[in-house]
Amino acid sequence: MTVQETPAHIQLGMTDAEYTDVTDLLGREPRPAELAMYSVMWSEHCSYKSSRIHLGRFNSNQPWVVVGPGENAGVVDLGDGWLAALRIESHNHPSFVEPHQGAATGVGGILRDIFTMGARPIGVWDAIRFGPLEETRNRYLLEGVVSGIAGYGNAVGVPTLGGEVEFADRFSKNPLVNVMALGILRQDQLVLSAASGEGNLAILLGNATGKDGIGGASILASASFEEGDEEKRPSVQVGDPFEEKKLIEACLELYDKGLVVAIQDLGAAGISCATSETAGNGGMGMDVDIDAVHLREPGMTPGEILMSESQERMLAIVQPDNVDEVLSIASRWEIDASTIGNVTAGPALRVYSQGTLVAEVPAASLADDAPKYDRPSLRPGYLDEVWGQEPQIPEDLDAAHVLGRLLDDPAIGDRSWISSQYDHMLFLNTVVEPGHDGSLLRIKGTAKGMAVSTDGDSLRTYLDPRRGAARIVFESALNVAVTGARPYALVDNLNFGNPENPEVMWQLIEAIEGMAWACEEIDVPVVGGNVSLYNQTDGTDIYPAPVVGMLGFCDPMPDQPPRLDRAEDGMSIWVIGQEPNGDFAASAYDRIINASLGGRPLDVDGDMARRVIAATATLAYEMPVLHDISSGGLAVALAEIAFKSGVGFTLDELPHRDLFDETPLRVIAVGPGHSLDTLVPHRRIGTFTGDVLDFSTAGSISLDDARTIWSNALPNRMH
Amino acid sequence: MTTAVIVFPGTNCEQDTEYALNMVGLDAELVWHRDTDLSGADSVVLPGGFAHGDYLRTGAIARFSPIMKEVERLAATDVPVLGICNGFQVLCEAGILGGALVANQDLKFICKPVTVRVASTDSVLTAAATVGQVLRIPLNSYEGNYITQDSPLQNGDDHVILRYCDTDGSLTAAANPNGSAHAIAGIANSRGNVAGLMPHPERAIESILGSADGRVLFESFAASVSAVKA
Amino acid sequence: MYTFVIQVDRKPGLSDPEGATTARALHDLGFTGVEHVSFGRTITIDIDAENSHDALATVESMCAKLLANPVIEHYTIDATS
Amino acid sequence: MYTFVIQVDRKPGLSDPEGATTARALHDLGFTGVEHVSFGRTITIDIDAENSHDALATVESMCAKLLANPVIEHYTIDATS
Ligand SMILES: Nc1ncnc2c1ncn2[C@@H]1O[C@H](COP(=O)(O)OP(=O)(O)O)[C@@H](O)[C@H]1O
Ligand SMILES: [Mg+2]
Repeated sequence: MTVQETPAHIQLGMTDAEYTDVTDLLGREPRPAELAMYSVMWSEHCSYKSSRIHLGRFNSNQPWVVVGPGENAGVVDLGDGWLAALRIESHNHPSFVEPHQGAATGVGGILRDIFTMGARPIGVWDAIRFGPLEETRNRYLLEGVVSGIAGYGNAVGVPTLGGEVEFADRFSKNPLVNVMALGILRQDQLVLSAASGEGNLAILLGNATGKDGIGGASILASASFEEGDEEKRPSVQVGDPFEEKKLIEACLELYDKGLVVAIQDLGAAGISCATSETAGNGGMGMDVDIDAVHLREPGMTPGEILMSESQERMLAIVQPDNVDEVLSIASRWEIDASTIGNVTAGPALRVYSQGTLVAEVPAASLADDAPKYDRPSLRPGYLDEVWGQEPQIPEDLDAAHVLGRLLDDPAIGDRSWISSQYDHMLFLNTVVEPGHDGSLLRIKGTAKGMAVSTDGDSLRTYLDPRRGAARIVFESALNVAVTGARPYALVDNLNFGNPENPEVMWQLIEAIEGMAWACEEIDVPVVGGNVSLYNQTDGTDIYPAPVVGMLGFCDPMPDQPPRLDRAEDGMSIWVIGQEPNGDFAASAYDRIINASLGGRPLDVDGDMARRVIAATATLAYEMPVLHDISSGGLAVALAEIAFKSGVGFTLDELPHRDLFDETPLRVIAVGPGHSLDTLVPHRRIGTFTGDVLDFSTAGSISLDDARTIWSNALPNRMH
Repeated sequence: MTTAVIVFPGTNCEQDTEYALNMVGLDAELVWHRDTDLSGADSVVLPGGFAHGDYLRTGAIARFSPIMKEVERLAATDVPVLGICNGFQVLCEAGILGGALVANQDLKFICKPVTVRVASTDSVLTAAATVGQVLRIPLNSYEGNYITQDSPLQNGDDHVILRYCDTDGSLTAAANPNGSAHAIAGIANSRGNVAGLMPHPERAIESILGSADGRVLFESFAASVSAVKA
Repeated sequence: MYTFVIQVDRKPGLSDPEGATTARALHDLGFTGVEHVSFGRTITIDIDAENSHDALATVESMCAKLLANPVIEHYTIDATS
Repeated sequence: MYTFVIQVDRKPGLSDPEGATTARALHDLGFTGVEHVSFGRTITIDIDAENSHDALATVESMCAKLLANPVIEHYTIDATS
């Protein structure tokens, strides 16, 4: 078929059935601009049509939740009038097409979600996944993504405070770039996106509109991306952190002065999305004059202007009396503004160009009437096969050798090659910086602290989506608990393959179940999330990669929060929580030493999880060092403490396999004295001392040698 | 009288700088770059950030902001003037300090604590420190690589006040994070009233943030302000 | 030895924040009449090779591999005497 | 309307981290024979003026004032048709 013969809706990525829905809804054939609007708003990326019916499984009911899923960001109450806003987003496909700009605009987008709520963004976290670094293209992607996050985040003036990184073959042609952002605000600054008040005006603030990423959301993020598929490549969006910085300051001033009724950022589907959502959410309509939009390039069609995904733009709903003041604040911050519409009684969103009507649709229909699919799901055939391949772990191990190999892994070795490219200190809040477990931030002027950890584990989730996803939640909970924070709210990013593959749907549904269950076990509300599907290239789906961003909260914050660099000569080492139980499925040992992936991850006891997490957060007020045991097991976790503290250790004799076992819900505690006061099971296993990592009968390695391997793992590969 | 903290569009360390100035007893006031009057200021700080997005050249556009006429006027008197990171870059572009700052040698942004050695106490920034003192202060820049045409400094009358060093104070190539000529981390003009440095002393103002070594620099600045007033 | 100058420019239609900001700065400085400002870079390479043909082929491959980003930039190669 | 291309280069003798790093990267990628790499930038300006003489004078003044840093850079201006 030639392009001319392909119906417009198919070219825009819409099915025939969806097209029929549009004609039924309008009672007529859609105009071109209308079709463009529905095609993008009803795309997977904007409408969550394949996942929406399953997302209801997440529970967001806790008394401290102020805004749950549905708005631009979730908001929780921190007491004394303080609120925190958090959100996570993916920019996977754009980052494959152009890693630097793709990642940069991902940061820009997530920040807008935060300051749209009235909050000042104070932190970004990046959760990123690539193919093996042995391939040039993957190094290029990592380099570009990190420089993009750094280039945008640093310049916009929001610190990037941590993240995580994973490498696996199935991400080679489909890297994952998820970014989470956190903001804080005072209660009275909260702004929502529902436009109200007939006659109020819609003011477009920020960048001029150009032909950026037209159809990007629907086409890039909602269909499989074949390499070399030039047709689907939208023009790349270029981020402008300087414009965004001015926009943040201008918007915060507008909120401060109470000048906006509602506000919405422009993301996917640009003006059509922002106008229809503000109007639809408020039960209103809107008349939009497309000619009033300030443009970057001449000759754009109304459809292009409506769909453009130009970055760094916001739509504010303002009372007529306040328009002059809004425009003067915009001009003081040196950003452009134009009045492009007015709120009507509704329900229609009407768009005019040169005096003619180019679109008239029920405003709410773009969001509310989007299709919802209950796609078929099927338990994947690979499961029985991989469960049968139990990891082979010898009884006797040369710990020095094994540890050396693990420390040389780029996902286990020192990741400061990444985090030192990010400003992680701005605002003087960073009490525990990247390089520990969760990062800990103080809230100046209060005794409160917030901790954040992002976590994912695609291999374990592949082996058992439900258990793998649940364990991610518990791990991130422990990562914040070691700072003294109690797990308080979670955002999730569900990165999966093609939902039209029933096995992928099964992975998705199981993962949601595992995460939702784990969150309930530890009373953590899910306040927001993002779904990224169609992550596959050339027909292979990625490993299922749900990612969580956990916010922890403490009040008061410990005076001296645990840090990995606070171990001292003579301090005792305890392990608290579960006993090691032979959990090697998707372990670093199996992946690196055996070069295999098999077995079934252990299930987690919810009651034990609750107890260990609570005990850990309590111990954080007295112990100098707390570190959860995760990838690489006890040996890697102890080595990390040794490297940061500059002191070696001597362990009692332990079964060698226990050194690399990845049984969850275990935490290392280090401190003076010989007894530990805690209600959960614990065991003293050794002492920090000397300059050797001494594993008793399993062997030893000098601190310096081990640290050299660990420090060079990533830089050597990136050179 | 207050310390004027100049805010350009894209500046982002103004609040952190204000916080540090307050900690040493100075009364900071944020001044927008389009203002034209610094008559109420007894000292001036140009904080870090990305003025005008660092587009064109870092500091290039900011130096023409209306407020810079006032900064130049005060710099020519005894008034203490300090540029931190981007502020240092602006002072160099404006020709108030010599040399220029270009991309780090490995073309990567660097955010990490570094150690610097006090080379001279002859400046508003180092007066209360001692020569040879080693301070642990975070660096946070992409264009922190100091270059000058002549050795050791472009303006014969500027002098080095801080150099990158290792933890025991030795100047080694490995301890020079960005490739700066002569390991220069900070300089001052001949009279010492204008100083600029790439590291961020305001980020090393409290031990809970990892280091309080930046405090002696702010204390120097505060003492210099009082000395001029007296 | 052969010398090549590679001119790398951003593809038209992409936004160019640096150009736009510089245009604004020129305007603020009182320069009138500025319609458009855009940025590009030049990379000058001195290279040893058997002959000019080989040298050019190498530089072409450098551009494709490293020196330009084909997704957002295009480039031209000039041989200088 | 007149168009000018301004070529801005680092003064010789001053360090050029972009050039040095690129030379290293080319070498790492297996390109041999690279003797020297240097970076410059071009600024293309479209400007309205009474005549080409005025336009050039304006662009010269832009360069002297803003577009190049005389401490470390020199520039040349080319008028294009
Ligand atoms: N992509 C990244 N960006 C920034 N920091 C990172 C990144 N990857 C890892 N880190 C930092 O390295 C530290 C260790 O990460 P990780 O091993 O994932 O922690 P954990 O096992 O406790 O979840 C964390 O502090 C994390 O923030
Ligand atoms: Mg951890």
